[in-house]
Amino acid sequence: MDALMQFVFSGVTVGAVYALVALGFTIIYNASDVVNFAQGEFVMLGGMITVFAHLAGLPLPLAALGAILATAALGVALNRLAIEPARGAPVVSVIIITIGASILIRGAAQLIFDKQLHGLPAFSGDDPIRVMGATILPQSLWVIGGALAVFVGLWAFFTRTLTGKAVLATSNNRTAAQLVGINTGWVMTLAFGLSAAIGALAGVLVTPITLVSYDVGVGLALKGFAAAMLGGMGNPKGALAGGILLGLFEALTAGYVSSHYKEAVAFIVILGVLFAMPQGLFGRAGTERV
Amino acid sequence: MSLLSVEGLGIAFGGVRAVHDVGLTVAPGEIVSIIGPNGAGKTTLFNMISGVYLPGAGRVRLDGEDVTGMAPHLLARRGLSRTFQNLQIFPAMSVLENAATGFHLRESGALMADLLALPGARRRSAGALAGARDLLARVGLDRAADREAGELSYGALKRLEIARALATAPRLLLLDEPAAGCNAVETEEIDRLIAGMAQSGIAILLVEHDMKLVMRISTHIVVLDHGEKIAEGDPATVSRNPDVIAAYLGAPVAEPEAAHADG
Amino acid sequence: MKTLTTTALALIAALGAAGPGLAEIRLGASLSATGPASFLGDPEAKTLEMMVEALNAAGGIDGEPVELVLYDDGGDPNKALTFATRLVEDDEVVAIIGGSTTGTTMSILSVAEDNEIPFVSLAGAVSIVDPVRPFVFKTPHTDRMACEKIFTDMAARGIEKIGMISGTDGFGASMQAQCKDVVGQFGIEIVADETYGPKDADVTPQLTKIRGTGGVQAVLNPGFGQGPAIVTRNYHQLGIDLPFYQSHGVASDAFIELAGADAAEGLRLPGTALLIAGQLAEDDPQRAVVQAYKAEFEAAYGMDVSTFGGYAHDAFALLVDAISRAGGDDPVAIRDALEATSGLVGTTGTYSFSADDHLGLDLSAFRLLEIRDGGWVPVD
Amino acid sequence: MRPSAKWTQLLILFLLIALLPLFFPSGYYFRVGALIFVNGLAVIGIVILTGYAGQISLGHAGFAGIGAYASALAPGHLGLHPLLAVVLGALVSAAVAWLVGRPILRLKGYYLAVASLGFGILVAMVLGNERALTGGPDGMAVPDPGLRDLLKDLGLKLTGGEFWYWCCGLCLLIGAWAALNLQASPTGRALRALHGSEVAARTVGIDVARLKLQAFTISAVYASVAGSLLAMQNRFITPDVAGFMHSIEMVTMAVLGGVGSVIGAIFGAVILTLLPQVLTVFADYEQMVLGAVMILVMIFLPEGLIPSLARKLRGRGE
Amino acid sequence: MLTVENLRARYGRIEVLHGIDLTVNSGEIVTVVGANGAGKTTLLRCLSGIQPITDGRVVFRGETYVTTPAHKRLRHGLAHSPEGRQIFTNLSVEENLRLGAFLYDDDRVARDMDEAFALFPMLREKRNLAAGGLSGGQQQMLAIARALMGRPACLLLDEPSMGLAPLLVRQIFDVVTGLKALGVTVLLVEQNAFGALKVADRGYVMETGRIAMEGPAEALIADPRIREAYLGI
Repeated sequence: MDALMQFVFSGVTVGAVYALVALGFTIIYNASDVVNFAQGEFVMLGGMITVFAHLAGLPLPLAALGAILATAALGVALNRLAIEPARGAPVVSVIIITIGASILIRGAAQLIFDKQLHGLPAFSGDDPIRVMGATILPQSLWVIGGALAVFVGLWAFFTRTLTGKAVLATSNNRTAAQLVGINTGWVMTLAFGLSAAIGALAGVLVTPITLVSYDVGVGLALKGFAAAMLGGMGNPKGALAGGILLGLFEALTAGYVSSHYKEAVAFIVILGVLFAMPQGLFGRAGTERV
Repeated sequence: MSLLSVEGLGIAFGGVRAVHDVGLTVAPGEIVSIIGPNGAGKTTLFNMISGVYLPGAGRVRLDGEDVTGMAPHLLARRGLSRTFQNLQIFPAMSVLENAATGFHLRESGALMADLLALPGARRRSAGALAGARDLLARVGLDRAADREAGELSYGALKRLEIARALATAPRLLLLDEPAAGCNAVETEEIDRLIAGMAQSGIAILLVEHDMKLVMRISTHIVVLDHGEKIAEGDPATVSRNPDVIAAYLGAPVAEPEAAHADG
Repeated sequence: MKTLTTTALALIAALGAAGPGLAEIRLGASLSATGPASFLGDPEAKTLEMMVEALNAAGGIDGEPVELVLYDDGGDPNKALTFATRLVEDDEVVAIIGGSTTGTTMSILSVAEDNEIPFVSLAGAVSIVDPVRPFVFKTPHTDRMACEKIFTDMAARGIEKIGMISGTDGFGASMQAQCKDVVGQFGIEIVADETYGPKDADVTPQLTKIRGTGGVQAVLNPGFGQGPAIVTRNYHQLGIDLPFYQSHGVASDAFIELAGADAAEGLRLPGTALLIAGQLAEDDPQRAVVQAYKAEFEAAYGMDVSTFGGYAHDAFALLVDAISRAGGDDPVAIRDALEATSGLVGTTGTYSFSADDHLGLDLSAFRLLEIRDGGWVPVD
Repeated sequence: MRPSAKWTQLLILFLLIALLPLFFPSGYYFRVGALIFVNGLAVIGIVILTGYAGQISLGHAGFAGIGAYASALAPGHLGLHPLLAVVLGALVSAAVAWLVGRPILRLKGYYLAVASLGFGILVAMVLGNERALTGGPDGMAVPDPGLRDLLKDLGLKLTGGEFWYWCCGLCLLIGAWAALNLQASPTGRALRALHGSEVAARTVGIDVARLKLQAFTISAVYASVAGSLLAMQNRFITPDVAGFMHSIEMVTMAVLGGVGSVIGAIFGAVILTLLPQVLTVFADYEQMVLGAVMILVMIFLPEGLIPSLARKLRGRGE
Repeated sequence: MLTVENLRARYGRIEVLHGIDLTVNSGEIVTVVGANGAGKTTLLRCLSGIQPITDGRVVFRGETYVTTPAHKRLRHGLAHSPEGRQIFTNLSVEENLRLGAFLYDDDRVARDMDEAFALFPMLREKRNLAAGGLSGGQQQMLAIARALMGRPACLLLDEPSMGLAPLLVRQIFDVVTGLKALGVTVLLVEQNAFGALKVADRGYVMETGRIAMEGPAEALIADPRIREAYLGI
């Protein structure tokens, strides 16, 4: 029982990391149907910029804020320079563009920063919290809280604000969105800025746990992508659920089956879900018109 | 003896009845036209007959066999082919290759033979291309054979779709607005083409907005409005039917009455 | 297309031919300066560049300058093989340093053997020098030696049953296998054997499982990169108070910082003299070499030295020594001189090669260190 | 495609392979050439899958891994001759492709991308985990096929680099020939048709599911043979050969060069194989250059370098 | 109020509008009728700015539009209710309406919404349902109501009667007439020629990308050529 609790804590912690990355995917996907494979680099930048700004003497909160803003600006630039000019390109081309962007950002990061691992001090200390015989670190609560906060924030943004609805409207029907006066170009800018900011926030929150180096982005992007697809791409609920489920699969497999194949089990589950429910757990079914 | 017989066909999308209880028959050599205002359900009806949509109700029989909801490629094997309202050509292929895909059922075979360009594969390919060339000549596109299909005009593409459909050696051909977007000359060519196909014994089911064309070549006309059959008969009968005129032009005589939305 | 290709080829040729034309002695290196093994390759490349510059400033080897041709294989064995070919065939180097990882080393190794070019690897696997290949040498201790060093200490503490948690990266997996291979000789039994991915954020399930396995008296974590830091923190988080061992893969000051001094307190690992440079006894043979390298490196790059940079330091020192003794740039002569190396003091240990030993270190080169109050302290 | 175009492309390819060695200043260039040919071969598989049939795979390196490890394992464990090991690898790849392709190819777009990605990662994971068999992440040695000795017995003395240059060059020619055959064949037309419009393809009688599966299987065989060739000439392999980055590399080569054209895709392999070799002096910037090239080509030459340039040369771009 | 001069547009390589000239005066209802594929919808898309034009220009209330984006044209008062009821199917009826007034955030939005509900009482009943679940006629009403939320001076209305039952068609045309009373100028594109011409002041007949006839609505209704063009008799 203690062990189960520990596995669940671990799964939820790791799952919250995945969920944060997956949530970053949803906004861009909602606004433009683009899956941005550079999302993981946003997370990396959030961590790296914070670390280096902190090392340069900025207080941690200020360093984190700067990192989030700088990453958001980069997200906007990515949209303007690489995504907008290729509008209407087939999925393969968009995949290549965003993977190219991810390679470019990673290459720049290793030059601008370094190739070392870095950490950040945990926000509320390192003393484990004991619950029902299992332990969890305060920073894990920050990450889980962050994922929930981003989820609630996105949920409120999409359902409670006109701007959020404009993003949904743009993805639902771009032409109609233009016709009600939505500047769809601006919606794209907003979506990329916001996605990048969420990615960077994720980076700030998880760095005290996972550490950060210039190359952490790929792994996070793959897991986040898988989590988002598992939940159903574009749906904040799906991103959160997909992330947590993926984390739990891994932790429970490691705990009860074999740590050797925990990621394999996670991917097999994802493949299984996609075969049974091709739109993911919470995705919408699309109809093909001719 | 009818080749195609449709009974009580219907489908609903999200609770909205798109087509309801439509029946019709087409015999070899006949040209049956389906007309009706935009949104009347003509294309939806086509999609159900050709296996693109699974009908919610009713039966489709081809030569007596129940083919309701059968996959399109299996229908093609049984002699049913079609064209599309919003063109479905293969834009990156040449005009000739587009037409040659229609020979898939007859000319495609062993994958390995195709990879290794064995004599059999070359012969089949050459056969398809030669056949495609003949068909392009028949629809007046022989001179465009080597151009990329994406470069053709709208009217030419319509004819290309017909050539491709003919290549499957259909017994029943569904033509969805073959003359839309065509100028008068092109329309006349299509007119002749359709008549010629019917003469050769192909059963033709036609959706078309160009009423001159429809009235001229149809043996039988079915009128749809709001997904239901409101009239049918020969062209003369149908064109005098006041319901048809009202459905098409709006009611020129009826006074607008105060009415409430009932959904 | 043809013109483009020839232009590209011409460009390669031009770039290859560029560089100081005076150089008489060309040394080649293929390292993983970027990619997943970059924290091995990066300090290694920096070390080599620093040492070549210093050597040439001091007049080179017997008055002849040394040119270093350095390629970044990104940790990809396929690229490493191509660069090795290029070093031998195109750059015509007299010796090769490199292979930051076992995979890249195994690729370079075949080229060196085929072309009879001496090759000093910086990777850990015992299979690089066992069986002995005439032209292949290496500077780091083997994984097997690290295991032996650890198990010796465990046995001395009366530990008989242990749990292992290994990284699934090359380093962790290789050491895991070697440790399982030799553990029996020490009367120790591995009763729990878990792994984690190189980028895992949390390993408490694996550690919980180990803790729950009956009779575990100590835990060993072979691995490098961020994994061991996370394992160490999770170990602390779960409050496991069994003796905890890490591998030489994390022997650097940065590790203590990343894992947190609290969490790392008391853990032991086999390391090199480099980590305790300041604490080395006056009469320690390695004291001068280690302190000089540490001072130079930290002054040049403003970052801490690492054990891995030390491997490159030793490889370069070995080659310079051998070239000097060979009295020329004939690769076979250099190889012969290398094999005759005796008592060369490096940062890792004191090297003495022979026809049937191309590693040249023994267990004494490893020092068992313990982390106390955020610093390294020798145990023995 | 006219038959003459097919032979022109093959002739250009043949001449390049045959004549370039005249300009090679050292044996290293044979190595680079052989790598280009191996990558070219793998990329032709992507042309068939993505260029012809319009399906995405982000896990194709998985098949290269199967081919590579078949070459490494079969001679030792099954006593197969290395050449037969290549065939065995191809057969295993084809069988695996046939099995996983059925469910995977029902998905579209990003869902297909993530499913294929998952497949590739699974293969890489198995290769990394099954240490007893594969040597784990550190990799394993591959037995020498002994063909050079055979040639030596026949009186042909070639260096290793030269041998693999000609061997891979020949394989590339055969692969390109088969792919060009396929393009012009009824099956190839059907593949390209379903790419253009699945619904129209169905109405001319094309069994879309079956054809996608055929394309997936053929392309898996290409990747598998390329993996085997790479393994045999490197004589050492690691699970990286099946890794995500290798899958991405294959797709990128194809798309950069022009995924709809065999020659274009091979040219993409040329560029991406040469890039790290040309950039060694600027190794720090290699990643940035690669990323920038990927983005710029997709924006400005969306069909890939060769087809886009060809179109511009023909002056039909308006 | 709205003047179109020599407007040309193309889809890919094919030109679909070959130089259109037309005028809509303030307070008028003008209709463009014509067979399927004549280019009516393309014309409206060019006017509202969601389809680029290749030649010619659009002048609306003194402003000349060539590449002006749609949201700027809407701000000047030119709204477009597109063909095929392009509503936001995943959003609720109320959200659709609120987005119609995307450019505004003032008290009038609520008043406008009340007015829209008064005009189409059915929408008020279904305000919290997903718009995709509405019937065809209800969706068309929502599309018109949404366009009205944008406070148009001139409304471009594309095929509002398409696919609707006769009762609904009549109601839609009543609404169009009502718009005139509200002071909204309307450019109505219709296939239902007689219905459209009955409510319009003036009309244009389009054939394959060109204006074939124009004149006062009553004159066009009486013109036998229209009946011929549509029914082929």
